[in-house]
Amino acid sequence: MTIDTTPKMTWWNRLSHPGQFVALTRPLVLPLALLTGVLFAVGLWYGLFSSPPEKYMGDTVRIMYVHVPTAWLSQFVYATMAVSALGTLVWRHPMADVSMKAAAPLGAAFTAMALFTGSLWGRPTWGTFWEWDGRMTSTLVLLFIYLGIVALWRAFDDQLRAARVVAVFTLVGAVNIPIIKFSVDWWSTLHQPASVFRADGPTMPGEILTPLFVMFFAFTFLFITLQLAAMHTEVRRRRITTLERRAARGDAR
Amino acid sequence: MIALGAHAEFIIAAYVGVFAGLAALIGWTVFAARQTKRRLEELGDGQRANSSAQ
Amino acid sequence: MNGFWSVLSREIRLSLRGGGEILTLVLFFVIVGAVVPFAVGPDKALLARIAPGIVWIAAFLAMLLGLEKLFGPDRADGTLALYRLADIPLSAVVAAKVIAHWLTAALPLILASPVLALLLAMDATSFWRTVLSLLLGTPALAGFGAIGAAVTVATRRGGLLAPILIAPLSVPVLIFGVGAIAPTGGPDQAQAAILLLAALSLMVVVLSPFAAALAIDWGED
Amino acid sequence: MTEGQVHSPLCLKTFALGVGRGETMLARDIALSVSAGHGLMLRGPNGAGKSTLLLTLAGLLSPLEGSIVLEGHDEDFGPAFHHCGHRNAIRPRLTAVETLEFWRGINGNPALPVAEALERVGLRRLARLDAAYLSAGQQRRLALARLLVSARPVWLLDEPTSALDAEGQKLLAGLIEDHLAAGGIAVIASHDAIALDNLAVFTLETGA
Repeated sequence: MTIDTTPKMTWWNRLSHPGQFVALTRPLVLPLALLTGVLFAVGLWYGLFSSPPEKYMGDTVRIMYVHVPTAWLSQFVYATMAVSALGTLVWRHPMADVSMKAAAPLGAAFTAMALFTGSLWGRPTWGTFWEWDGRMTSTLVLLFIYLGIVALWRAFDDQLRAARVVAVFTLVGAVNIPIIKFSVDWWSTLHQPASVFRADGPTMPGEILTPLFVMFFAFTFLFITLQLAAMHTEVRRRRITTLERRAARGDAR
Repeated sequence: MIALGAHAEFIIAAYVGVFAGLAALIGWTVFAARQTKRRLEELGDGQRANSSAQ
Repeated sequence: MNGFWSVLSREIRLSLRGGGEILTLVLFFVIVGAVVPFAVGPDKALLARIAPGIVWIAAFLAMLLGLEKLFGPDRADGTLALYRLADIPLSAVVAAKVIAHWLTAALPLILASPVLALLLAMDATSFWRTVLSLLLGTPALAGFGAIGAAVTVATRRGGLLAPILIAPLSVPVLIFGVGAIAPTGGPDQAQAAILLLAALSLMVVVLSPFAAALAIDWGED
Repeated sequence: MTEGQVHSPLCLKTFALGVGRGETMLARDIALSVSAGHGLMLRGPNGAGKSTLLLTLAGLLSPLEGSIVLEGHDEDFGPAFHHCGHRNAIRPRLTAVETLEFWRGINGNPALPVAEALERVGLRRLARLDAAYLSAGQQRRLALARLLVSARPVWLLDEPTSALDAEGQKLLAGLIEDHLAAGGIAVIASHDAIALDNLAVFTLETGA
């Protein structure tokens, strides 16, 4: 119940002030956006034109260049949210709230894309759009968790309060995701023995790895750019709420 | 454009779908950013948009 | 400990006097199970095969139905705020409420499960396995339910949100719960499923009161 | 615990306290000092932050700035604050006795036995009745009886007179008087006058 007067590191202090955070990170957005654009251009050129078809899968391997990065992001974004949730709960860092809130819809979008490309990859490879295999099923469950978190954010009027509650739920989800993954794997091997395609088959040749890596970084940098932009928007949105409340209360402090 | 083999439609659909999704995501982010900026200016806080609170 | 028993006995007393709430829940459970044959046809072999899944789905839905009663009325009448001022930790209050929720929302379903077993043409072995898996698995559902109810208690439209939030988390419970009954993977797999289910339940029951108490404390703040 | 047993010299102080909900500060620079045996009356127009201040004192909301100290309170004694808010925390399906016994169980520091507390607030004859059948004023009395069954040095009362009749208001004044005489502290937010002599008054302004 006393004020926290312990001195903190200055960069941490500066980052924890919303306005300072925006001022510090805004110059990063444009270079990041440019870098993302270049990476996407290079990745697409490699992925669609320069790289040869794969030996077994043929041209469908090109779906992998958009599927693997989105699938990676679907987990990376959750990790970002979980770390931010820790930031909210343990250090009460104000920007952690904002980061959590900005990441949730992005994560949901990337997870949906991973499922979409996965099923388009599955049709030529397995002959079906949807297969209840371990990976696809747990990604679907992850999508539901993301959407639940987005819904939970929207259900609160007071966003400060929402942040801590959502943080608790995000961490509960983070603890549960490995369990879900394990249980789903257990379940899918039980019901349909090894008929599915395994990605860890033959080692991939360099001409496939190059576009994969470039696209991987392109998507990751895209996420970082969007995340920063969305965080800035969220900081402004909170500022708007504060101003509107003040205006409603009729004082011009 | 190179020939995409027997499953061209799936590959095209995947790329079109993903990039439409990305475009929507970027568009939404930019739109939200513009909207909040405009609202802040309406509230007479345009210059202080970067340095909120006291 | 004194306070823990006070909360537990109050919760149970309230449910018993709740004007047939428990009966409603049990009826819901039985009716959901009994409606399935109308949808899939009265083929006994098919019904016997999917019976474990039906029983679990019915129990899952029935337990979700009772979630709103967990913290909603306490928040509405101010009891929740006073719990935070009580001489026992909030997590102990939540633990008592989780146990009471299990006793009043899960145990009656398990007691009613013979009716469903009969309707769905289950044989004796799979019936007993069903009872065992429900006994082991429903505590985890109650624990997840407490978390879902706790994170939504401060929202205005929490009613439908809690089930949406905890349904994905409950996937492992359903998988291991049904896996413990269904003969698909052979007896070894069923045995493994029972052990995993028990471990999961134990973990959820131990940890969920803390998570739920944290969510309530900070959501109300 | 008997009436005569007095808490150690107690003093509730706030330093440059700012209270509010979320980010919105309702009142700031609140410097209160209430010592044992004294009551404080909070006044102020609607929306000035009286209820929020009481919730913050109780620890149900965290202060936006400044601090709250309860000097002379032994942590081992248990929680120091009774909060009695707008909502009575009474469940219609439980009887008055059950309600009080429940609070006595979880609030610790048992003081008056349930029967005596009900006698004190004039609900003895309705003790076995479901709370659903109590009138609003009677429910309020039951909520006040909750303060009696567990001993806590500081009472924070938010509009305690609402729904109380003239006799009930007199009863409330008597309860507070006894509590103060036993060395307790009371902070009361009310628009009504409470017939007590030694009440200091603290006024909250809108938008302060």
